[in-house]
Amino acid sequence: MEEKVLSTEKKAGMLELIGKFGLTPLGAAALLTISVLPFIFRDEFVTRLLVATLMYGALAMAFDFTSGYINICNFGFCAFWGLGAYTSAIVAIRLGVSPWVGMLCGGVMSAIVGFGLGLLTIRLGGIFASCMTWFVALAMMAVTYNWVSLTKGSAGLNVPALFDTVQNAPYYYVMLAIMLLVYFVLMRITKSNMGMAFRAIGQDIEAASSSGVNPTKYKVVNFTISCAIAGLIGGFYAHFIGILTPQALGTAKTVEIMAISYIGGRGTIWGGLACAMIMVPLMEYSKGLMELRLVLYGALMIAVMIFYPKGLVGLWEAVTAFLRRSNKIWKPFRKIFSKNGAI
Amino acid sequence: MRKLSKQKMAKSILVLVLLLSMAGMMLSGCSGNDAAKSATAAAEGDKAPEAAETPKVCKVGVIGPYTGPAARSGEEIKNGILMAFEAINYKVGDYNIEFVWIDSESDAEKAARAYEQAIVKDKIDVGFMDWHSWVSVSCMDISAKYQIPHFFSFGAGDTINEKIKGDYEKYKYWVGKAWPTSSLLTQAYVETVTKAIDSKAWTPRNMKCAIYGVDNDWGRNFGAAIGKQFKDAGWTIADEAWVGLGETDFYPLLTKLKKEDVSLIAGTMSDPSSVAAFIKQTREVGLKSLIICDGLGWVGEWYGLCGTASDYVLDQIPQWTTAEAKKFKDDYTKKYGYEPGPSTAGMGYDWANFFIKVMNLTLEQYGDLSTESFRKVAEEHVIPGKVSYTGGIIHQEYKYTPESFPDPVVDQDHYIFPVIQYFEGQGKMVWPDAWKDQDIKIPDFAK
Amino acid sequence: MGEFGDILVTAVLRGGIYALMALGLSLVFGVMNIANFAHGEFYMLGAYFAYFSFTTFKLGVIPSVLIAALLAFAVGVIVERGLFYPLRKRSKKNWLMNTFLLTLGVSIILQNGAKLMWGSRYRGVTSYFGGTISVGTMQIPNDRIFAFAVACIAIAIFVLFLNKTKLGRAIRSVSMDETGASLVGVNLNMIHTLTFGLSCMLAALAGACLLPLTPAFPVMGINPLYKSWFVLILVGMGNLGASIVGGLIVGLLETISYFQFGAGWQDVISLAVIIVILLVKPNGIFGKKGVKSAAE
Amino acid sequence: MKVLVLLETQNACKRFGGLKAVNNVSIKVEQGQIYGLIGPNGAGKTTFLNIISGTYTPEEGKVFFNGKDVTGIKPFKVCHEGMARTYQIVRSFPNMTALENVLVGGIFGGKMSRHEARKKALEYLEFVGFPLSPDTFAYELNTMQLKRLEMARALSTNCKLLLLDEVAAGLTPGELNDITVLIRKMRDDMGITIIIVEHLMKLIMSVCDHIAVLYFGEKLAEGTPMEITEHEDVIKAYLGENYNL
Repeated sequence: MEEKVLSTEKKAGMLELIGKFGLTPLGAAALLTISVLPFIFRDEFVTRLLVATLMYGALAMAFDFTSGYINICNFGFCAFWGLGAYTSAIVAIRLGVSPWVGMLCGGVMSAIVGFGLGLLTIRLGGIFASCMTWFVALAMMAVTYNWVSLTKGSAGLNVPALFDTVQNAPYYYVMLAIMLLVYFVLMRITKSNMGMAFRAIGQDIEAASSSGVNPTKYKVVNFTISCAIAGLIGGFYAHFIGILTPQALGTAKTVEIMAISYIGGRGTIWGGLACAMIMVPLMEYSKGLMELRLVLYGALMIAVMIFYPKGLVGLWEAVTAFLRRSNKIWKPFRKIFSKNGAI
Repeated sequence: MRKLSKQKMAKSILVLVLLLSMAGMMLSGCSGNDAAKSATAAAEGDKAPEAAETPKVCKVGVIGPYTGPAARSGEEIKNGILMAFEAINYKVGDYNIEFVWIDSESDAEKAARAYEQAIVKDKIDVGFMDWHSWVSVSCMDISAKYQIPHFFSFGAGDTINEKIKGDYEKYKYWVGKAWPTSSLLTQAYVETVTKAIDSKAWTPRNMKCAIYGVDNDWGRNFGAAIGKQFKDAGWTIADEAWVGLGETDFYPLLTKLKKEDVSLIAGTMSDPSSVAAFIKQTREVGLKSLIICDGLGWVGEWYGLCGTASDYVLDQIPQWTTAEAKKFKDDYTKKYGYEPGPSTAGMGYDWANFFIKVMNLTLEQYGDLSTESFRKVAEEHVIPGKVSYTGGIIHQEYKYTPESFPDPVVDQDHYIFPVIQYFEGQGKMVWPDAWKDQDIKIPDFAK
Repeated sequence: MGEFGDILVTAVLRGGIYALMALGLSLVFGVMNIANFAHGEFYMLGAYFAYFSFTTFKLGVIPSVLIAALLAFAVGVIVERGLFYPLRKRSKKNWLMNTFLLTLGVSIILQNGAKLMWGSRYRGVTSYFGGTISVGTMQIPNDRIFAFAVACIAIAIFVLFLNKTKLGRAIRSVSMDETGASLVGVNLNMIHTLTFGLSCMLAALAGACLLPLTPAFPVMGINPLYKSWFVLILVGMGNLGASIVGGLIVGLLETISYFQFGAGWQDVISLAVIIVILLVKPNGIFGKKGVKSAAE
Repeated sequence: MKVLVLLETQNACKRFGGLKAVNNVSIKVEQGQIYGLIGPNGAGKTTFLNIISGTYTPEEGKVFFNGKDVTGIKPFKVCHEGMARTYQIVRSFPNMTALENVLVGGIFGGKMSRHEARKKALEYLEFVGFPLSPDTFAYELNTMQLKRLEMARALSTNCKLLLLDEVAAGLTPGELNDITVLIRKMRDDMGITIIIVEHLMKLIMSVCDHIAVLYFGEKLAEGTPMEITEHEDVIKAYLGENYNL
C-alpha cells in the first residue's frame, strides 16, 4: 500500500532493488506478511504449523532444485535430510558443541555425501539415476537402523533442543531465516549462468555437453547444494523435535516432499514453497477425514498430473496472464506482478 | 475444437476445486481460530455463574496412530477406551467427558503438531494414552510446555525414562508409562525356563540360545533385555538376528538357526503378518528349539493366521481369564466385528478405567476437572501410588510408586503378564505359579 | 547338499516370486514406458481378492488364485483407461516423470482406499494345502512349492503368449518401436490397456499365491515393490527375459547376505552390490544401450 | 600459400560388439573447406562424427584438431577447443527461449560474459535467419526453425569447425535451398570450416569442396565432387541405385 505514495521513479528504484533478491513486490509483501504471522495469530499451534510449513516449503525448494533443473528426481532426498539431522544430533551429543554448530555440521555432512551421490549418478540418467539415489538412501536408512552404538537404532535418539524456551516463535524465526537463505541462494543460483547450465543438462544432456557445458561438474554441484540444504534443515528439525528415529530417512518422507514440489510446479523453486503453504495446513485441517484425506490427496496428485502438469505455478501464470489480457483494472498493477520476478 | 473446450473445462474444474479447497482451508482455519478465541473469552469472561447451568465439560486428548502403518493398534485402543467410557455414559460427576482424538500418524513431528493443536485449539484439559515411544518423547515436550498432565502412555522405550530422569521437574506431567520397559517383563520368561530346567521338566541338549526380533525400538529393546537375562542365567547367546518390519520370509534366518542347533530362541515381532509367518516357518524348517515369541497373540486373529504351528510356543500375554474379561472380549467382538487383542484393546480398556478412577478422585479432592486439579492429583496421588486400580480385566493392580515411576509397578500382584504356552490356539498359563493352568510342556523335538 | 543347498533352495523360492513381480513391472516399463510405483498395490489387491474368494466364498485354491488374477486384471484395465489413457491423449511431454507421479497417486489411493474399505485387519489363511516335502535337509511346505510352481507356470505361459500369439507379438513390437508398430496396424490403445492389465495380473498372482505366507493388509505391497524394483534396475529396464534371471539373482544375493551377515544388514549388502553393479554397468547387467537406455 | 589442416583423423576404429561401425578411417580437413561425408544408411557416418566430437572414444586411431590430439576427450572439452556440432534429430533445450538456447553456447562454449553472450546471440540468431522473437520457447518451434536455432547455438560457441549431421533431414526443397545458402554464408562470412554428413546428394554436390565416401565403416573414396561422381567404386556401391543428382 505504501508504494502508491512513493514517486514513480523511486518506486522503480525500489522494485529493482527487491528484484535483485529474486522478489517481486508481491513476493516482498508476502514475505513481510509471513514474517509477522506469529504476531497476528499469537497462537502456539499456528506457529508450530507454520514452522512445519516453512520446513516443508524449504525442503520442496531444495528438492525442486535437483528435480526441476537437472531433471533427476532425487528419490532419496529425505535420507539427506535425516543424515543432516542425525549428524547434527550426534555431534551435539557426543562432542557437546552447540546445536547451531551441529546444524552446520549436518549441512556439511550431507553436502559431502551428496557430492558422493552426484559422482555415483554421473553415468546414469532419468529413472536409473532416480533409482540409484533411492537405493543409496535405502542403504543409508538400513545403516542407521543397524549402527546402534552410534544412532541408538530404532529406539530413537534424544536430541537437545535449540532453545531453552518453550515458545515456538524462536524456532519459527530460525526456520524463516533458513527458508529465506535457501530461497535467495537457490534463486540466485538458478538465475545465474550456473542455473542455465543446470537447465541445459536437464533438458538435453548431449546438446548441453556439445555446447560446452561440463555435465559432470554441474550435476555434482547441484547434488551437493541440494543435499547440503536438506542436511541443514535436517539439523534444525533434529533440535526442534527432540527425537530422531531412522524413519526420518525413509521413502515416505521423500514422497511427501516430492508431491509438494511437483504439485507446486517443476523448475520454479518458489512453486514448492507456495504449495507447502497451501498443502501442509490443508492436510492439517482435514485430519478429521482420516484415510479419506489421503485418498483425496492421491486424487489431487493425479488430477494435477493429468490436467495441470505445470502445477500451481502454471495455474498462477494462467491466472495472471488471463487478468493481464482481459482487465483494465490490471494495468496499474502490471509492474507489481512483473513477469520476470519470482513470486 | 471439442477437444480444446474439454481441456478448458477440465482446467476450469481443477481451478475451481483448488480455489474451493483453499477457501475451505481458510474458513476452517479461521473458524477454528474463532472457536479458540471464543473459548478463551468464555473462560476469561464468565466464570462461575453460568457454569452451573451449562453442563460442565472435560476434554480429554487421546493420542494414537489412527492412520498410517500402525493404525490397527490405534483403532483397538480407541475402541477399548470408548467401551470404558460408554459404561459410565461419558459422565464423571456433573462433567461430560469429550474426546479429542489426536492422530499421531506414527510420526514424531506430526504428532507433536497435532498435540499442540489439541491443546491450543481444542483446549483439552488433560491428555491420555499414546502408542509409539518416539511420539511420546516429542509430545512430552509439548505437555511440559503447557503443563498439561498426560496420563498413561504405552510408549515403552527407555528414551522416555531417560528424558524423565534427566529433568523430572519439567517432564513430570508425562504421568507414567502404561507399558513398562521390556527388561522388567522379560524376566518372567527366564524364570519360567529356569524353573522348567530345575524341575527336570526340560533337559535342554545345550545351553545355547538365539535372539531374534523385529528391527525397531520395541524389538531391539526386548532382545537386548532378554538376551542379557538369559546370559545371566547361564545361557550363551549363539546368534542375534533382526529383521525388517513386515518381512515374511524367514527361511534364511531359520535355516541358519537350525544349523547352529540352539535349544531356545527368544524374541519378538510387532506385526502380525511377520509373527505368523515366523511361527509357521519354524515348523516348516523343522527347527528343534523351544520358541519364545513375545507378542504372538497381540491381535485377535493370530490363530487364523498361523494355525497349529503355534503349539508349544511361549508368549507373555494377558489372557481373557476373568468373567469380566471374557465379557469384554465378547462385547467388543460383537460391536466391532473382530476379536480384540488383550494388550491393545484390553489394556486400553483397563487404563481407561484407571483414568476414570483418577478423574473421580480429582473431582472428589479438588472439586473440578481442570488441568490444574489433574496436575495436583497426578503429583499427589498417582505418582506416589496413593491411588491404584484393581478392577482390571488384564492385570491385578495398576499402580505407580516414586521408585518405579515412570514405569508401573511390575510384579506378580500388580502389573504382570503371565507366561503362557499355546495349544491349539488356546493360551495355557504356565507362570506365575499362582495363576498356573498347567506345567510347561516341552515338545518332543526340543528335548 | 549342505548349507549351499539350503541357500540355493531358499534363494530359488524367493527369487521365483520376485521374478513374477518384476516381470509385470518390466513389461509395463518396456511397453508403456511407465515406471510403476503402484505395482505393490496390485499385489495387495491380489491377496485380498484371493482371501475373499477362498474364505468368504469358499472356492478352492486354484479358482481363488485365478479369480484374484482376473479381478486385478480388471482393476488394471480400469486404471489404465481412466488415468494413463487421458494423460497420453493430452500430452506425452515429460511422460516418464508424470506417469511416475501418477502411479504414486494411484498407490496412495489404493492403499488408503483398501484401509477405508476393509479396515486394517489382517486377513490371512493358515495354509492352502498344508504339509511339507523335504528337499535336501530342508522341509519345504507345499504352499511354497505351489507358489513357486504358479510363478513358473505363469512365467512360462506368459513367455509363450508373448512369443507365439499374435497379440503377444503385437505387445513386443510396441515395446521395440511404437511408431513402427502403429504403422503396421497395431492398435496402440488396446495394447497399452492389455499390457497394464496383464502386469497387474502378474502382481496379483504373486500376492494371491503367497496369501498363506503374508496375510492381506493395506500396506503389504511395499516390500514386494522394493524388491521388484531392485530386480528391474539390476538387470536393466524393459528386458523381460532378464528379469526372471534377475529375480533369482536378487533372491540369491539376499539369502547369502542373510546367512553371512545377519538379517539386519541384508538390505545394506544387497543394496551395496546393486549400487556397485549399476556403477560398472549403468544399464543393468543385461541392459543394452540404445532404446530405452539409461541415458533417458 | 600454406594450407592448414584443421582436423585430421588417423585410422579411427569403433566397434559395437562384433560390428565394426568405423574401420580405419583417415581424413584430413583443411581450414576453410566444406567437407562432405557421404555414404548409404548404416555406413558409419554418424558414428564417425561422434568419434570426432568426443561422444565416442575410438578403440584405435587418433583425432587431431588444430594440431592437438583430442582423441577421446569429453565433448564439452572438444567444444572448448573450437569444434561445434548439430544433430541428425535436432536437439534443443525445449523449455528455454531461443535466446537462452543460444546463450548456453555462448556462455559455456564461447566462455563469454552474459552481457557479451547476449549481444552475440542476438547477432547469430539474425545471421541464421531465425524468423521469430528470441523470446519464443524452443518447444514451440518447427523443424526448420530448430535447425536454425541449433546452428546459432553452435556458432555462438566461437567454433572454428562445425559438424553438421544430416542437416537436410525433414526439410522441404525450399528450406533446403535456404540451408544451402546459410552453410555457404557461414564459411564465407565467418570463415568456419564445415563438415557435412549427408546422404542427400544434391546438397552435398552443390556445397562441398571435398567429399569422402564411407561404405560399411570404411573409406571407399575421396576427392572433389567431380572426382566422386566419376569414381567407379562409388557408383557401383552407392550411386548405382540411389543416384539422386
